[in-house]
Amino acid sequence: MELNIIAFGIAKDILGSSQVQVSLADGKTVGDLLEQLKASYQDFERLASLFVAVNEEYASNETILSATDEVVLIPPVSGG
Amino acid sequence: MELNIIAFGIAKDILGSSQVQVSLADGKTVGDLLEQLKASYQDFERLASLFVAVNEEYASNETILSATDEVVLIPPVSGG
Amino acid sequence: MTSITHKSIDLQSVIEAVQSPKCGAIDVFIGTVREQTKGKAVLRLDFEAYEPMAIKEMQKIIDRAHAQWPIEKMTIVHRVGSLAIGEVAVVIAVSTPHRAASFAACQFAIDTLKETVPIWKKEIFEDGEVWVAAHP
Amino acid sequence: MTSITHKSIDLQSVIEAVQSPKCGAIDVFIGTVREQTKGKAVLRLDFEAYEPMAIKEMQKIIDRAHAQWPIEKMTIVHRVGSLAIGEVAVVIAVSTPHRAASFAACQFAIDTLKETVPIWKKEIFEDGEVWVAAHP
Repeated sequence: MELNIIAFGIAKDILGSSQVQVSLADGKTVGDLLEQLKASYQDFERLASLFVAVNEEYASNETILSATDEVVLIPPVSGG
Repeated sequence: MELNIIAFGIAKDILGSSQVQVSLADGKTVGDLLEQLKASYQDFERLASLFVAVNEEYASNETILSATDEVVLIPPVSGG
Repeated sequence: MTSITHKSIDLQSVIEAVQSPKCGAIDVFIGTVREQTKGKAVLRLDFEAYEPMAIKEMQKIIDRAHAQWPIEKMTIVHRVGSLAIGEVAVVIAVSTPHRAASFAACQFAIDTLKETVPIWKKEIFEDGEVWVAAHP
Repeated sequence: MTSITHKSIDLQSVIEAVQSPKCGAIDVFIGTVREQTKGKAVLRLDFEAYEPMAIKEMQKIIDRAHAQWPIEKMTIVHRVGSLAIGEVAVVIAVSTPHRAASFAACQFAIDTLKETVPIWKKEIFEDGEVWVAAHP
């Protein structure tokens, strides 16, 4: 499947864009996505943390992704 | 000496006035004044506390009073 | 800065008085008049103060807070007179570089104010009135 | 009630939103832009949010606070965009019958917001810019 990945903050800077398309086999998980992204963009390894939100909720690494999900990269938050 | 005693809150209600004149021998203390007032107005004994301010500062029982002092009865405070 | 006022307190101006480019945090405590106490309906609260001493004692609270926390600016304003349900009786505002100190200083200030500042509050009920905390 | 705004936050209206005749205490936390961080002059802060999720996460904080303290009303408003020194980035207001709960809930809310809500802050310096907390 083709996943549309949305990025904020420093994740956007690392991707060089606020949205990228990622090809991922059907049935793959959030953990698989993170692994693939870290392989392609090594600066992600340097972050204090990197979470993924699926459909506006924090997702665990075990969450299985589908092509219709809204997938967002959440680098370390710093509101307030 | 004649002392002018100012009262607030429930102390004013107990005295029946916001100011009373009290006769006290020269050299007497805050403790002496409180004793004399409690003898005359027994409802003071029922208060949770009763302090005396002399010239806008809390005074200890040992403080010696003089006729020119501003003497104020401070029943339990309840601001806020 | 401390003051006693006979009019309603302007929250915005109290907060503006403590804002500072050196600070990242402001905590504001606002004491308001509750409609009931221990389940009994309150009609209004009457506050009175020994004003010159109350202002001095509030300033002592600010001085003690400055000695304990890295405070930039701190203000306490207390209202006196007859207050209706919902009205603001006291506002304490404090600005600090980081947030933990602003909470600690503000809480210290209201806790201490209730113990030391010569201000008295009378609860007015349908069937009588009571000086708060007067009796054990 | 939670919201993300692109305009300056009206403190008075946030406070009025939590006032209640059932409450004796309101605590308000205001996060402002400091002129320096670790001794280095900051020109401005740029905030961005994943807005729909940020609003949900702020509401979760309010729900968790309600589960822990007897809260009457609670509001969190966060601003995004480019903020100048001294401007207000976030306001949290909470009203409770008694004061201890208002401080505890407000402090819990800002502590948790900084950990969970998808909002990011970039410090802009004379000689560069940094996403706050991005790196260990």
